[in-house]
Amino acid sequence: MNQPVNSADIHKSIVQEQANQDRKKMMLNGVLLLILLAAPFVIYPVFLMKILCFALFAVAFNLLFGFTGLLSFGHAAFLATGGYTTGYLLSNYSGLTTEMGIIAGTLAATVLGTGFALLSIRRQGIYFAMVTLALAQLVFFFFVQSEFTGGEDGMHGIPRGELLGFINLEDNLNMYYFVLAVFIACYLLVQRIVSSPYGQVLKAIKQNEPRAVSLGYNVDRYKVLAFVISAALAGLAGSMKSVVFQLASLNDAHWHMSGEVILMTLVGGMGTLLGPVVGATFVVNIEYNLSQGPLRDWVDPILGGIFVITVLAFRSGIVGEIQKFVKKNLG
Amino acid sequence: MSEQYVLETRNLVKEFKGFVAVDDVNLKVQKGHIHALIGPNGAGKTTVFNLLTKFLIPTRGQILFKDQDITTMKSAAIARQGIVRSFQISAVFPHMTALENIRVALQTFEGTSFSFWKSGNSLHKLNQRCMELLDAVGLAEFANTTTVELAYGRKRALELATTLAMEPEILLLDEPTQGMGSEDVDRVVELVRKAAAGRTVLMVEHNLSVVSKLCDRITVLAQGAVLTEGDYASVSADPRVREVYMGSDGSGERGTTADSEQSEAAQ
Amino acid sequence: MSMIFGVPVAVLSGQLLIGIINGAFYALLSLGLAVIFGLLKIINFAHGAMYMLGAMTTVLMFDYLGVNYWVALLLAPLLVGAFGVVIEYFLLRRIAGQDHIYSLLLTFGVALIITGVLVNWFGVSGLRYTMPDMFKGGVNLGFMFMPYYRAWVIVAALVVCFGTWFVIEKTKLGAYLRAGTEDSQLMQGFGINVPLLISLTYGFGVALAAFAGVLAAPIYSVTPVMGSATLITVFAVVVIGGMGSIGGAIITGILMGVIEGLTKTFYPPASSAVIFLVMVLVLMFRPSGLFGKEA
Amino acid sequence: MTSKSDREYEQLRLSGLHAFYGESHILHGIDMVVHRGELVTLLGRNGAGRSTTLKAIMNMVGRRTGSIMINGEETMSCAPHHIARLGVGYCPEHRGIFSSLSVQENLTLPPVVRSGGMSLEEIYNMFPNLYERRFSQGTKLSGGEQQMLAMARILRTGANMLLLDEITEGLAPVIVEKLGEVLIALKNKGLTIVLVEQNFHFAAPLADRHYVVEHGQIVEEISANELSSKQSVLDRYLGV
Amino acid sequence: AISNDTVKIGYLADMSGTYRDLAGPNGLKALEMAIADFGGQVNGAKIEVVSADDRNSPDTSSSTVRRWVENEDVDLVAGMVASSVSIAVSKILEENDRLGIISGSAASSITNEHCTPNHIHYVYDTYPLANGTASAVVKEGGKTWYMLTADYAFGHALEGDVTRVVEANGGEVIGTVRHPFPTQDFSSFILQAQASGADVIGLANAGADTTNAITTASEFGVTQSGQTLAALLLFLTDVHALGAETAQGIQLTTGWYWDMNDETREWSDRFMEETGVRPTMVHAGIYSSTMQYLNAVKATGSDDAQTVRKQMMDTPINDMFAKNGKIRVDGRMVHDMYLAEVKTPAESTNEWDLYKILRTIPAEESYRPLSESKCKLVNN
Ligand SMILES: Nc1ncnc2c1ncn2[C@@H]1O[C@H](COP(=O)(O)OP(=O)(O)OP(=O)(O)O)[C@@H](O)[C@H]1O
Ligand SMILES: Nc1ncnc2c1ncn2[C@@H]1O[C@H](COP(=O)(O)OP(=O)(O)OP(=O)(O)O)[C@@H](O)[C@H]1O
Ligand SMILES: [Mg+2]
Ligand SMILES: [Mg+2]
Repeated sequence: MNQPVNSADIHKSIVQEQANQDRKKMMLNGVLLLILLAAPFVIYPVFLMKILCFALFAVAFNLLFGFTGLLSFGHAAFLATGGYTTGYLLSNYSGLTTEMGIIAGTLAATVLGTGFALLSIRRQGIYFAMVTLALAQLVFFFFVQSEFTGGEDGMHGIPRGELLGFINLEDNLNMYYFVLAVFIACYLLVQRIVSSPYGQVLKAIKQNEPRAVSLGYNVDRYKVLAFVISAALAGLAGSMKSVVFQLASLNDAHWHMSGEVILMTLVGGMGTLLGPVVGATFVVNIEYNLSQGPLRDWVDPILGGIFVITVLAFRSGIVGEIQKFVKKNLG
Repeated sequence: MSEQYVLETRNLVKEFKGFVAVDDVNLKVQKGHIHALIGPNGAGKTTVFNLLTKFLIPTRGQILFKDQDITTMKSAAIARQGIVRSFQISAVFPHMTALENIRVALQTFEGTSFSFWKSGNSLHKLNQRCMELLDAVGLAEFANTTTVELAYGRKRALELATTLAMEPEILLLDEPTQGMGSEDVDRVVELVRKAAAGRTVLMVEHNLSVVSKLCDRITVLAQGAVLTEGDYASVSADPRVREVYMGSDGSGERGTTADSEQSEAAQ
Repeated sequence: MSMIFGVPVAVLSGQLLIGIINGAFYALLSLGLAVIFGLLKIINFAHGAMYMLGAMTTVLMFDYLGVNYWVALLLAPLLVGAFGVVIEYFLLRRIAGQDHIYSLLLTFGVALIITGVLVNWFGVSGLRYTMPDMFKGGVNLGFMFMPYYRAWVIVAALVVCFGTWFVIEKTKLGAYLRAGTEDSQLMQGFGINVPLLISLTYGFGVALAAFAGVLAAPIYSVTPVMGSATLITVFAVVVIGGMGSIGGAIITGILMGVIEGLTKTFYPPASSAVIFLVMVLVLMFRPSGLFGKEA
Repeated sequence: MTSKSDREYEQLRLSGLHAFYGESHILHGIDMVVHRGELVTLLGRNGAGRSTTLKAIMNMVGRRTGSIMINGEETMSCAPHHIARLGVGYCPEHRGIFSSLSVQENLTLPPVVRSGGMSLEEIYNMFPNLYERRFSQGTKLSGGEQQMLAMARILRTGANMLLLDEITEGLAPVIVEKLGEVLIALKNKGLTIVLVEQNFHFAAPLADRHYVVEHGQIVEEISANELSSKQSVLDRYLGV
Repeated sequence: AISNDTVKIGYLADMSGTYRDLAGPNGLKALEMAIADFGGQVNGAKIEVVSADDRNSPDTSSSTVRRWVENEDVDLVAGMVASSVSIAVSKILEENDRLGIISGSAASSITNEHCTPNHIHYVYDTYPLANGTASAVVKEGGKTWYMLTADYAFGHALEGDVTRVVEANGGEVIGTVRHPFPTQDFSSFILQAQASGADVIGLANAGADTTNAITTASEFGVTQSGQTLAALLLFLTDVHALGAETAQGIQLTTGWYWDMNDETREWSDRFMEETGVRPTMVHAGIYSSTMQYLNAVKATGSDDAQTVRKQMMDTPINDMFAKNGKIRVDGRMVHDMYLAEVKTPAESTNEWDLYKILRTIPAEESYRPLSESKCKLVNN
C-alpha cells in the first residue's frame, strides 16, 4: 500500500504549482490592469472612481474578514475617519498638498484602528463583531455631534487640489489615474500579504486558533496587525473618496455602511482576492442603476434580496463560485 | 540538584468551583525521560496538562521549567520556551494541506512571521523538512491533501508531526494513540521513541501496551492526587493501581497481535 | 427640595421609574433575541423588523378589521410568529450549521426586504393608533405623573419575560431546545423532531418581538422604519447580558433602561452612546458578557 | 439466551448501501444483516467507513442510495427522529455531550422510546463518576467521563438495537472491562448491538460475528468460531 | 435657445427612506401635474422628466446628478430633501452651471453660507419656522420656554433661532435638553420638561423624533397640566399620523395648507385624486416652482440656467402656493407663512382636516433678512 514517495518530487511539484499559480495571477492582474486603464474612456470617470474607492474599502475589509476570520461590524468608522480628516485638513489648510491630506486621513484611521484593535481583539466571534459595532457607534455619535463634520449637512466643497503640488486633480482623468494607482498598489499589497509568511500564520489562526497558540504564536499580535492594516486601507479608501467627491457625510459612518461592505465582500466572494473588487463593482452598480430606473423605490428590498440569495445560494460569492466551477470542470 | 528535572510542579492545585480536580501534585519529570501520566478517567490528567500549558490557571502551586518559575507565563510564551503539547482532540488546520500544516509550525523559527511584505515563496525552503516529518509519520503521500479529507487517525498522525516540528524540549502528548488502528499505534510508538531522542516526553495514555513499551517512568494519578510513581513493572504490580485503573486482568492492552492471540487463548 | 448632583430627588425617582419601564421593554425585546441566539445560534437582525411588524399588524388590524387592543395582543404575536416560522422554514433552515454570520446577513437581508416593502405601501410618517380607553390617563405619584399604560407595560413585559425564562431554563422542553441547538443531528438521532422544534422556537422568539411591538403601538410612532434604530440598541443589551443568556437578557434589559434613564438626566447627549460604552467596558472585563457562559 | 426464532429475525438489513459526503463517495455498496439479539462488530482501518455506516443507518450523512431495513421496515426515507423511534439507540464517535446541559440533564435527555431501559439509579451504580459530577456542565467532564456519559445516555431509552461507535476510546482499562460486562448483560437481555471498535481485544470475546470494512465495502465476514482459523486474513485487513 | 429642443427636469428625492413622505414619489406626481398643466411642452420643445432615489446619500446623489448634467443634459434638478444631498447637488450644479430648485430641505444654510448662483430654495426653511412659531407663542403669553433639541447641527440651529426670537419678544428660555438623534422614548425628557414648570415646551427636532415626543407628551398629560407644545418643524403628514386627538392644540408654522382657500382646495383635490393623500407644503411647492420655472423658460425662450434664474427672480410668484412670492438674490424664495394650530377632534371633520390658520406672518417678517446673510452673492 505504501509506495515509496520521493519527497524531492513533491517539493518540486509544490514549487511548480506555486509558480503556475503566480503566473496565472499575473496574467489575470495584467488583463484587469488593461481594462482599468482604458475604462475612463468608456465609463464616466467619477463613477469609476467611486467603484475603486469602495473596492479598496472592501479589499481592506476582506483582509480581516476573509483572510483572518474576524468579522468587524465597525469598518464604517475607518472609512469616515479617513474621509473627514482628509476633508477637514484640505478644506482648512490650503498649504497642504492633496497627498499629504490623504496620508493624514489614512494615519488617523490607522490610529483609530489600533485603538479598536486593542480593545476588541481578545473577543471571539460574534462578540468581536459586536464590540467593533459598539465602538463604531461611539465614533458615529461623535461625528453626529461634532461641529467640524457639519453634522447631517455633511462636509462640502473639499478641494481636490494638486498632487505633489503640480498634477491638477480637478481634472477627472488625472484624478482617476491617481486613484487607480493607489488602488493597484493596495491591491498588490494585500495580494502579497495573503501569500506572505505572515499570511500563512493568519490562515492558520483563522482555521484553528488554539492550535496556533500552542505552536507558539501570539495570535493577538497577529490579529492586531491585520486589523490595523485593514483599518489603514479602509481609511485610505475614505480619504480618496472624500477627495474624489469633494464631500464627506455621515452615511460613511453609519452602521449600514459597515453592513454594505460585508455585502460587497460576500457577494464578490470572501477570502478571495478579486472577490471584494467584483462585489464592490456589483453593489455600487446595482445601487446606482436601480436608484434611477423604474425600480427606483425598491432599492432597499432588492439589496435585501441580494443578501438573501447570496447567503442561500452563492455563499462563496461570484468569484468563489467561478473558482469552484473552474476547478470542477477544468482543473 | 534539580538540574536533572526539566519540569517540576510544586503543590499544584486546581479547583473548579469547589471541586478539586488537581490536588497538591508534585510532579518531577527527569530530563530525557519518557514519562507517563496514567490514571482513571477524571483523575485530572488533562487538567494537569492544561495547567502546564496555561490553558488553565493554577489555583495554587508552582510550575518550574529548568528551575525557572513559569507559573505566570502565557500559553504562547511557554510554547516558545520549548514546552509543546498535542491535543487530546485532534487539532489541525483543516483547510491547509498536510505539508502546510507542518510548515506553519516550522515557520515559528524563521522570525519572518510578521513579514507581511515577504513573498510566500520564501517558505519553500522549509518543504524538505516538512517532507521528512510527514514521512516519519507515514503521511508523505498525503503531503498535498487538504487536511479535512484525511481520516481521523491520519489527522492525529499529522498533528503529532506538527508538534514534533516545533523541536520541543518537552513534548506533552495527550493520548497520542487514541482512535488509531493497531497499525497506526505501532507507528506512533516508533515515532514517539524516535522523537524522544534528545528530549523529554510527558504523555497521558490509556493504552498500557504503549506505556509499557515506551515509558521510563510512570506517575499514577487518582482523584487529582498522585497515587504512586515508578517504572512500569513496579506500578503495574501495585494492587491499588490495579484496583482503580488497570482492572482485574491487569493488562488493559489493546489490539496488538500479541494481545489478540492472548484473548483467543482465553476463549 | 433635596437635590442629588443638582437634580431634585423627585425628578430622579421619576427618572428611575421611567428607566425601569423602558428597561422592561428592552428586556422583552432582548429576550426574543437571546432566545433565538441562545437556542438556535441565529443572530436575528430581522428582530427590529419583527417588532415593527407587531406594531404595524396591530394598527392595520384595527384599521381594517376593527380588531381591538386585547385581541391584537394575542393575535399579532401569533401572526408574526407564524411568519417567523415561514422564514425559518424556507430560509434559515437552509443555512443551519453554517457560521453564525450567515444568519446575521440573511436576516439583515430579510429585514431590508420587509422594511422596504412596507415603506412603499404605507410610507414613513407613521400610522395612527389610539390608546385603548381604559388606559387613558394616569395617576399622580407625587414625584411624577404615571400614565396607566406605562404601568401595564411593565407588568406585561415582566410576566412574559419570567414565563419564558422559566420554560427554557427549568423544563424538559427547554432542555430539548438547548441541546437541539448544539447538535441537532444527534438530538434527532434520539428521536426528537428537531426541525419542528427549531421552527417553533424561531417563531416564538419573533413573537416576543411582535408582542413588544403591540405594547409599543399606542405610545410610539408606528412606522416601517421604527425597528431599525431600536435593533442595534437591543443587540447591545443582549451582548452585555451575554449572548444567549436568557436570564441575562432580562436583567441587563432592565439595568440598561435605568442606566440610560440616568444618563438622560445627567448628560442627555450621551444617552444613546451610553449603552455602547457600557458594552465595550463590560466586554473588556467579561469577554462573554455579564451572564454569558465562558466559551 | 435468545431463542431460535429470534435468532432468525432480521433486526437490521443493509443492501447495496452507498453514502456520500457532498462530492465524496464513502460507502460503496454495504451489504450486511444483523439478527435480533446478535452482537456484531465492524472492523477496519481508520477511514474505512465504519462510522459512516452507522451514520447512514441513522440518516445522518449527506446522500444515500440502496436499502436499509429495520425490523423489516424500509427506512431510507425516514427522518432521523423516526429511526430513533423504531428503537435504535446511537452513540456517536465524538460523544456529542451537550455543553448547555448538566450531566444529569444530558443523561435524561433522550426520550424513552420503549420500556425496559435502565433506570437512573442503575446507571449511576454502573458509573459512579457520573453520579459524583451529576450537576456539572456536561462538557466539563474529563474525556473518559464524557465517553461514559454518551454510552449511559442511550441505555436509559429502552432502545432494542444499539449502534455504538468506538465506545472504549479513551477509557481506563477498569472501565473498559466494566463496559464489556455491560454489553454482555445487554445482549443477554435480548438487545441487538452493532459495535464499531478499534480495540479488538475488547470486541473479540463479546461478538457473535465480525464484518471487515474496507474502502466502503464489506470485504469479509467472520463468525466468532472462525476467528482463530481466519486470524491471518483478519491481520492482513487490519494491517497488523 | 433651448438645448436639444428639450427641457429636461431631473427629480431627485428620497423615494424609499426616512424622508420619503416629505417629497418622495408624490412629489414626482406634483411635478408631473405641473408639466401637464403647462401643456407638456414649452415653445415647441418637449419637456422630459427623469427621476432618481437620492438614497439620502450625498455621494450617490452626486453621481446621479453628475450623470444627469454631464451626459443627459438635464436642465433643472428638482425635489431634494436631506440637506447633505441638497448642498452636494448645488455644488455640482454650480460647477456645471445648471439650475436646481430645492423644495424639501429645511436647512437655512442652503441659502446662507452654502448659497450658489445656481439654486433656489423654495418652500421653507428653519428660520421662519422658528421665527413664526416662537414670536407668536410668546406674544400669546408663553413667556418661559423649555427646549427639547435634537442633538445635531439642525437642532442646534433651530434652538438658536428660537432662543433669539423668544428673548427678543421678552420671553425666556429656562432650560434645554439635548436628546440624541434618533430617540424613540421621550418620557425621560418630557418628565424633565414637565418638572421645569415652563409655559411652553419647544420641540427643536423633526420627523419621528417630533411625533414620538408629541405622543409621549400627550400620554404624560403635558397639556392638561397647562403647558403648551410648540413644534418648530412639523408637516401635515406628521400631524396626520398623530391624529387630532394626540396633536390637538399644538402650534406650528407652515408655508402652506391645503384648506386655505378655493384655489388651494381645487389643486389639492386633484392631487388627492392622483395620490390618495392631501399634499404637504412641499408637494405644493414643487408644483408651484416647476410652473414658475417653465413660465420663465417660455418667457425667455431659453433653458440657460442664469437666464432662467434671472427671469424667475424678476417675476413675482402668484399662484395657489404663494401670493407675491419673491426669489431673492441669495436664491431664497420668500413668501407669507402661516401660524397654525392643530384642531381638536371635535373641530376636525375628517382625517385631513387638521389645521386652523391663526394668522399670516408676512414674508418680510419671516425669512432671514439679507442684511444678516453670509451668502457670497449678497454684498454686505
Ligand atoms: N463529514 C465528512 N465529510 C467528508 N468526508 C468525510 C466526513 N466524515 C468522514 N469522511 C471521510 O469518510 C471516510 C470514512 O470515514 P469514517 O469516519 O466512516 O471512517 P472509520 O472507518 O470510522 O474510521 P475512523 O477510525 O477514522 O473513525 C474517511 O475517508 C473520511 O475522511
Ligand atoms: N473546566 C472544568 N470545570 C469543572 N470541572 C472540570 C473542568 N475540567 C475538568 N473538570 C473535572 O475535573 C476532573 C479531571 O478532569 P480531567 O479532564 O483532567 O481528567 P483526565 O484525567 O484527563 O480524564 P480522562 O482520562 O477521562 O481524559 C474531572 O472530574 C472533570 O469533570
Ligand atoms: Mg483527559
Ligand atoms: Mg470512525
